[in-house]
Amino acid sequence: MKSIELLGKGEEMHGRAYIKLSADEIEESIKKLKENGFNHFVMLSCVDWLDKGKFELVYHMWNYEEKEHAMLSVDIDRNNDVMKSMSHLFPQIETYEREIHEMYGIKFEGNNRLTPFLLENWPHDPPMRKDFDSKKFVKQMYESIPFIEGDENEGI
Amino acid sequence: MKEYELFIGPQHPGITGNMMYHLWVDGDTVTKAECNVGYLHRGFEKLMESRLWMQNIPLVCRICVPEPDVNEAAYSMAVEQLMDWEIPDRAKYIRTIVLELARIAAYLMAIGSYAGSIGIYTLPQWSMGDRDYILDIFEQLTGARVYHIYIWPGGVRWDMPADLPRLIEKTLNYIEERLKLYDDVLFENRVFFDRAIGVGKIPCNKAIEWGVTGPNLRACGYGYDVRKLEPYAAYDEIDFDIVSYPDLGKFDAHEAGDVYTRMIIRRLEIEQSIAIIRQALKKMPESEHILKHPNWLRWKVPEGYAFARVESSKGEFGYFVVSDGGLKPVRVHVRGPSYTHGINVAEKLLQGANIADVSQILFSLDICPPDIER
Amino acid sequence: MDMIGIAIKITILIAYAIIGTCTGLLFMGIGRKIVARVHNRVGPPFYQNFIDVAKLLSKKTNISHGWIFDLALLFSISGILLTLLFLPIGGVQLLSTDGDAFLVLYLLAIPSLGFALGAGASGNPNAGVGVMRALVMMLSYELPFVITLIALMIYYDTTSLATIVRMQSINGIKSWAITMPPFMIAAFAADMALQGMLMEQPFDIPVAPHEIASGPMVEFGGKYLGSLMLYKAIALVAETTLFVDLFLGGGVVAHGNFAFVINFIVWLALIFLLFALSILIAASFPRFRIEQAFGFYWKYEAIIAAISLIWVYIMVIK
Amino acid sequence: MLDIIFAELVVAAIITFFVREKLAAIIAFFISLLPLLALLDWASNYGFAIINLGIENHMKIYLAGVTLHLAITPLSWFFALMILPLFPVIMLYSYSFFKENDGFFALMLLSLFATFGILLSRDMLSLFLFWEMMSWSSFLLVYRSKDKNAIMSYLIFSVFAAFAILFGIIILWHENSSLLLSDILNISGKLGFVAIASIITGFAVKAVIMPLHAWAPFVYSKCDEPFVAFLSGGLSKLGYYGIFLFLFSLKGVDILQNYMTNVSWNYLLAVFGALSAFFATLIAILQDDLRKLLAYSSIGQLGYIAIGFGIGTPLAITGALFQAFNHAFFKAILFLAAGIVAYRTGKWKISELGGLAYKMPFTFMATLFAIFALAAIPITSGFASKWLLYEAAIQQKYVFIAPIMLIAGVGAFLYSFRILYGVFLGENRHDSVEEAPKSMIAALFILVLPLIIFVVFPGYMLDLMKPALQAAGIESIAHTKFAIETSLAKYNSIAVLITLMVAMIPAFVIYKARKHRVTSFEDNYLAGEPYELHKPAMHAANNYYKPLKKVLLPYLEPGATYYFEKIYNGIKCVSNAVRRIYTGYVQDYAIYVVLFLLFVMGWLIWI
Amino acid sequence: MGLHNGDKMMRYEEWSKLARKASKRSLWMVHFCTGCGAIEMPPVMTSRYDMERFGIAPMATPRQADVLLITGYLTVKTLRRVIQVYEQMQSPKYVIAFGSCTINGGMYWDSYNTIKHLEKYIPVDLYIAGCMPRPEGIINAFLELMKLIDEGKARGWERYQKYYDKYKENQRRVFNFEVKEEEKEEKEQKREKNEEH
Repeated sequence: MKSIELLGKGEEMHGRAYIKLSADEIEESIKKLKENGFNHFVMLSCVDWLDKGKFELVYHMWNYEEKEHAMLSVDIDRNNDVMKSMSHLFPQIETYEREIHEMYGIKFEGNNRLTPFLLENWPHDPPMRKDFDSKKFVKQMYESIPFIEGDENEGI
Repeated sequence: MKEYELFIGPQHPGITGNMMYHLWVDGDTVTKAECNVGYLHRGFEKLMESRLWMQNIPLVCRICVPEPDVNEAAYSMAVEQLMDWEIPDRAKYIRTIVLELARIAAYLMAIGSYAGSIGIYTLPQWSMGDRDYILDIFEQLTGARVYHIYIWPGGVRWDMPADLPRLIEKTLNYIEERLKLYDDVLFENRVFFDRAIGVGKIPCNKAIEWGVTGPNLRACGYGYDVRKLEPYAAYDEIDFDIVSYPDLGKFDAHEAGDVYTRMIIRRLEIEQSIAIIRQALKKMPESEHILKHPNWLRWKVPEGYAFARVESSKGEFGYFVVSDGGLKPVRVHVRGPSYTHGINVAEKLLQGANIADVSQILFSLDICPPDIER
Repeated sequence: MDMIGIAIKITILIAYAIIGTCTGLLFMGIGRKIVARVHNRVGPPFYQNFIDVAKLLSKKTNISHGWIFDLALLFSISGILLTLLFLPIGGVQLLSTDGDAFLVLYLLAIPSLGFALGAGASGNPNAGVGVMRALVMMLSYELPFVITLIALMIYYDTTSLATIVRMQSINGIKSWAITMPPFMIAAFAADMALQGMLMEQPFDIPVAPHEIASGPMVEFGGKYLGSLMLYKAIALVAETTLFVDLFLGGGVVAHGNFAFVINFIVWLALIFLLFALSILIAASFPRFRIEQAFGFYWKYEAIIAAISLIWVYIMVIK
Repeated sequence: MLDIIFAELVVAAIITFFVREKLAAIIAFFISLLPLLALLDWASNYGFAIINLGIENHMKIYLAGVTLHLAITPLSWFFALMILPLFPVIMLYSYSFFKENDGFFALMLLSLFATFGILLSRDMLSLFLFWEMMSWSSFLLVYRSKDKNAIMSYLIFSVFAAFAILFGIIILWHENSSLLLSDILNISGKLGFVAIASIITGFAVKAVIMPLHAWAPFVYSKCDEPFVAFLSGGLSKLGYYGIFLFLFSLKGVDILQNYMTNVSWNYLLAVFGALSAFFATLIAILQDDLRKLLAYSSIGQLGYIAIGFGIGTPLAITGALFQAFNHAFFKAILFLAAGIVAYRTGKWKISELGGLAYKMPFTFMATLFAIFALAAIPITSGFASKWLLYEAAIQQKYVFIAPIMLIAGVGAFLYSFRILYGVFLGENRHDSVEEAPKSMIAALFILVLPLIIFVVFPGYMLDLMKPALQAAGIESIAHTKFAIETSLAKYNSIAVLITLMVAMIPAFVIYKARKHRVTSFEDNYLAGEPYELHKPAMHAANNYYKPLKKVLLPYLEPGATYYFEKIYNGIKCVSNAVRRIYTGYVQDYAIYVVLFLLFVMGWLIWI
Repeated sequence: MGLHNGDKMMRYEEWSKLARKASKRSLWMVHFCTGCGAIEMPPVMTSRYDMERFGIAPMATPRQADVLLITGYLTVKTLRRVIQVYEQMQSPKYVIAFGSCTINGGMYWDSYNTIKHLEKYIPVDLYIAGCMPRPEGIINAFLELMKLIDEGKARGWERYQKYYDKYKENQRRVFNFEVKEEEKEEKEQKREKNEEH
């Protein structure tokens, strides 16, 4: 596959190129792919591998001419969750980084729009982390609020 | 302070659902626009991580409300990739028909709400009513109007009833007739030309870099369509041409990437979808409709990364599914087309737009907030 | 005038005010029904607008933004009633002999100005923009309208609406202004202006819900919105009546003792036709942007009106 | 008696120069009441019906060998009634407006002196002398603004006007060898035409008719508001006084018409007036500076008077005089209210103001009323005057001017709402602002009175101007106390007002039937967003008429910029030259005037 | 009913029956798509089901409207806007809640961002069951609401006034911010003003 040839590593997975990169290589690689026809940035995903103690960032890129999909994967340490921002390469990366910052707490250096995105007034842990227990949170947060008990004749 | 601030949404007639654009306006020109989403954030991705592979099917369809079937299809395809399944031919054709019907329904809705945004309330009334006949088909096929939960990993939930093709044919003929009326009211209306031509132009050389997909990209002159690029379902066996900018059939081509072209592309793709459905009905083979499933409760999907994409009425819908070989997915990440259209593209298009055009630009981009925030 | 005469006159005035209001509300209801039929649906009952107004006026909470906001309510209803009473209705001269077309034009501005004040007092930017659009619309449609008005005035050599109606009713339908070629053109321009006055598509720009969330009425609710609906109902009657008075002889077809009954029915039919025409146009057009509407009126409509004016001028000079 | 008043005015002017500002204001206020008292005295002694004063009634002042003839005529009586009440009101207003006495009151009293003189003068020399005194005292008032453009443009246009008038006067004197106004009737032919045209042009500068308006936006927007109120309300009327005097009272229109029979000079004036009304209105709509907006609005409204004079029928002239009267009052209110706004907030830009109505309710009410008058809403006397003018245009079948007038009238709605919304309504941005001092409010409401009186009794206004019209041989139009009747239609003010009151009843019933709750500004529709989350700016006043601007500017701009560029360049060139010529020594000016006189004499002898 | 509730109830009884009849036949709803149930609103409003038959019409702003439709699950962020909209509406005002998510959270029972029981935060006059409710169900709900209004039973807005403190407290808890004492007092005063009218 072209992307594997270009970057010199990676494997094919279900018809798509899966390329494992280190954090320093990622900017150069995206630039290289972008110059070589991978001009559609599909999305930036984040996977939380709790047991391995790392976050995996997956940059999906698509080449319209070669009809090829490349997934560039980067591991970052779960305890030192800082990553360089790629938002200067594609404008929509900014939004993905905002979301990942909010949902996983990963800080992106160089992205200055890491404002609240989907959540408002969220003082708790980033919710998409595997160690955030949604069910427990629901119980604490929503189920503890009492019903309004009033005269049944009023309302309803 | 020169500018005043306007909020388009969440409670506003001119917004495409529950989201908000925060506009800074000088006189009647928007100088800065900021998209504010999250009003519909239900944490689907988190929910899916705590549900079984099969349990996620009812969840995913809630991600894009006007056209839920693409989610089911994309999720199923991603799971099928992981499982290395090849689905039966009949299921492929049924999926094609269902997806195209959903596309027509979504386009009718998009055209109707766009027409509402420029003030012609006759067309939404007609197109929403006509869309209901497609929902009737769905009701007969799947038992539900909106959330069908019909496309499953491995095929479709049950076979198409024998008399349904006749009903589909009848409905398609009806909609074809109605399209002529739509042309009279909107697409050949002089005031529509005045309003839409040259407004909200996506710069064509930037379109791909900005992540524009689907009809919006085709309006910029790039004939890219996932149905052709990565044919799924039965699209590789069906003969159809992609509608893209300069070649707009009976409509005049004006400027690439503006509101007018985007809406005309949508209008033409309804006809295209009708043709596809007719072909699919004709070619549909007889076979099983679904593969044999393992026990859902103990269904483990092999480890790996899979990405499936489908062409929805709004653009490219992608599902990134990661499995560690367990009962539940490790991660399901949804790439909604509105993610780029609604935030980066819309913010850039709205800058410098007239406040009278804000709503029509948003509706012509066909932004659907639930697939931004999930 | 003796006391009895005054009393009779006041009774008639009150009767006409009530008739005007009811006609307006009824027409709005029938209009909704007609539009619904265009939309392929049943539509609300024809008396729906009466219910709506009753509901709005009986709301328990009414939110105001201060005394300037209240001026909207006071000015709108009083101003539009005033305008209505200064128009010849079905050939009946109420107060129209005490004023003329210019007075009517300026009286029509009172309720608009009142609403503009109320909308501005709410401080909502949507309302501010809406009023701006309404005023620009006014500047736009008034140009063709005043040109046609002046054409009529110099042809009949009067500015009084009462006289214009009287002179058009001498020979019944044959002497209506619209039967003359220059005034056919003028009537077309004036009808387009009427479309703007009634704020129907393509000129419903000031209240565009998708753009500015219904513009000036953003903060109006309860009795304020109710008064706005009443205003709209009466304004509909007043504005179409103005057109009928100018071009269709005020609906006067008969003379004699009980002719006013026939005339009244003809007038009612004529204003209904005008209103129906306007809502049918509205149902089949999107709305313009404000600058496009301005261009439409000041370029095309004004030229059409000017042609009729020049034509009339040449006729009169000869 | 008149000489006593003159003397007192001068003395007071000198005194007020030296005392503290409050005292100066009080002195000025009482002194400025004197001319009004004199007028009342005159009215009670002689009545209004004096048609033409014989020379024996003149008060003669012998000054350095020439005789100045002064007398009150019906025309000057009417104009005095229009202009002189502004002075005490302005003094009252200025009582708290000025922080220190830097000569404003003295100069205003001098202006009053000159105004009184202009209105009274019955010969051309005194007219010119007082006119120049007016120009110079007002120039010194303009000079206080320290704005170079304003000063230079006012100076240049004033000097131009002065020379134009002087030129005409010299020709008349040369031909008639009499300076008495009543002798002008004897002149005819080419010289008469040149003289009258040149005098009219001179007055037209002060009357800000469109091509000669270029000074007004600068001056109106830079000077002290009380003075501008006089400038727009009073001084411009003096220009129209001059035009009326020479055109109608002295039958200048016949002189013009007899010389060139194929051109309708009337129509020309009306066209100029219509153009000022139309273009100034459109330009005013697009202004952001409150004072500039009012300046262009003044030009537009004054254009109506020119139209009236231009049409020249009794109906039109009545309308024009009525309009002049209304304009004096409502424009003074507007400028004074603008002054109050600036006095309290220190801001002139409409886009920076907002929401003052609840803070300054009385100022707002007065402004609202003035705006009703300006927009000719039929609950103020502003309507009657416009109505008369429209009637006159239709009566004469002026198919070009009538639509322009009407559409300019609609345009007035646009800019007046700009003032209302931008300054008084909308988001309040000035929490600490208080209502204006009482004296200022009082000044505003005094000016509102005539607007109310003459809407109820428009007939009284026609009665007031009747002697002036009769003196000019113009017949008065048919009217009663409440109603005015023309050949075309009838306007009955009392019918309108009573019906409005009756129609208010249902409105009031609806208003009172249900209680309402006044909510705060923060509780506003923001598409569902809570206010405290965003604290948005919500005042849409900047670039308010932007759509209109986009459409109109391509058409307005070339003409306007071309014209103004010429004017600017002209001002620059001339101001350099002027600085060399106007050295500041009185002797030099005397030499210039003598040189000019010699030049004109030479020219006259040569032809 | 409700004599012991004092003045307000009495006044409510005095309310003319005509006013109730009028307000039942002219229900104007706020144009607010809070959740996925909004997808069934266009069909209900348009030619197939034609809601306007019953005098129901969409309105642009809360000031003009009588009915607030909660079309499905509410996230905390939307709840805040819903409350803003609800408080801006003019009473009598009614709330119809769509779908199972408003009753008990529905399929989002374990989602960290959606509130589970709507009636803890604002009073609900009528629930429509289902995910999502069919157009017929929605129309039926409106007819039911009309019946309730006619019988004088749709009085959620009075409930909101009466238990304002409790509702506010619940809302505050879900919005995650502490209200300072002064602000509390301020709100108290505001509420009293609210009740005066």
